[in-house]
Amino acid sequence: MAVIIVEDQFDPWQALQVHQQSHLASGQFGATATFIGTMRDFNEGDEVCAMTLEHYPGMTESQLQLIIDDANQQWPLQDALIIHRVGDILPGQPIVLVGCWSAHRAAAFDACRFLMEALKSRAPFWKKETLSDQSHRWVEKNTDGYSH
Amino acid sequence: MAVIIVEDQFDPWQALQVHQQSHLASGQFGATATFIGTMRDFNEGDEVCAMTLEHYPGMTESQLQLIIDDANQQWPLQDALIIHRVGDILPGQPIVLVGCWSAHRAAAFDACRFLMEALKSRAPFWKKETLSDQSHRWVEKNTDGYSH
Amino acid sequence: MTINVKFFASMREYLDQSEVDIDTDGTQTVGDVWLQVAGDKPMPDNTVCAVNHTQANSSYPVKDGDEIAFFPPVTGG
Amino acid sequence: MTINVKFFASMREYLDQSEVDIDTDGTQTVGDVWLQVAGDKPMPDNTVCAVNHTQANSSYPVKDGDEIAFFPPVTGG
Repeated sequence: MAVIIVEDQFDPWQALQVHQQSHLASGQFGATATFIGTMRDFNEGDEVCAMTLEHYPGMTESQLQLIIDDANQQWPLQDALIIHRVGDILPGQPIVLVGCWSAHRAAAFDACRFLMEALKSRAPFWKKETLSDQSHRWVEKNTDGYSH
Repeated sequence: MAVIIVEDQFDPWQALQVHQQSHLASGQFGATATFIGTMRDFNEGDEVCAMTLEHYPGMTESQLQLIIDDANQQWPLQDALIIHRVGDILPGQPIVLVGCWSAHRAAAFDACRFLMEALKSRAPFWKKETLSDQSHRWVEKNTDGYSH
Repeated sequence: MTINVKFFASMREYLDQSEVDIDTDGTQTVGDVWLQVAGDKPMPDNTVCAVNHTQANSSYPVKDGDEIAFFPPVTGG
Repeated sequence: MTINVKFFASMREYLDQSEVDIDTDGTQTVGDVWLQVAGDKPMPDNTVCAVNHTQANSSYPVKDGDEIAFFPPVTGG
């Protein structure tokens, strides 16, 4: 189980490949569910040029670890990986990655979604957007990802 | 939207990276949900050494396309990718990959899971396992991935 | 009329054939096709039938040039 | 006693400071800490408070050496 906060751009597919190769035993896991959140160039009807992601060093890591512990109590996971970007970020760049490995798909799917929703409601990260007129605004709240 | 049946081993992370780079416009998608099914070396309490995956050329592709059409009617997807292996396969090798790209995470998560469950109930693929004593057995049915 | 009939997975082994073209002037439904190709071997309970790549039940009518398939429940993914 | 107080995101801009150590012999709760650092600026409705990296409400007691944080609702992911 790993929690990684990164300041530089990361390649989510490469990170998954490397993590799986170094942490998972071949033949043991049958199901891998992943989610990747990527910065869009539009939000709330406005063009967004850039974003700054702030976090609370120390608390962010411990909250993410607690979230993984919660998932482990609910599902039989073989591994979980959370990577979250901080600092200045541009449209098209990945913000967050969640990956879950399990023997069966229901656990992998459910745990991946749980981790993502828990992260968005409990982990201290904040987004500040730069709009096309160079004005800034804080994103005020996250939506509930289970509703439609 | 792409449906690919492959006879040779594939790297799911590289396939996702290549597909995303060639099919998705940077900054347009915010959410990517993926599922990868990998062959385990155990099933139903027995050690499994190898597997042969059979399909119905023609019908398999058209069923997978119909499943993607169904998902498109239910969720605003920007893209979807299904890759499924056929032929002889060994433990640790990927069997199936489903990827969904959308603006928001609820659609990506829900569509990815729908595609996977629909594939497992509607797409004509069959698995024959080789056990450690070199005997063979057909897998008789898939479980429901929404139940726990 | 001529109909192409295919068998997959355990069904292919059960009938010991993978594909056959049958001439079926008296054949009207998918169930009739089964009787003609399987003889006295009963159709297993959970057999899936497909007509031209679309799932169909035993009473589905067949016509010249159709591709009929019989196979067990799917187990991919 | 000494308490370390941190402010994040829009809260940092609202109070125009990111971190302060306060000497707080009469301070008993998280709410008291706010009054001491924010003066007459009211605490915004949806402010989140944390004591030593764990979320806590305004009536939570504080002690020497605690790290108290105030921030808006989280928006990561």
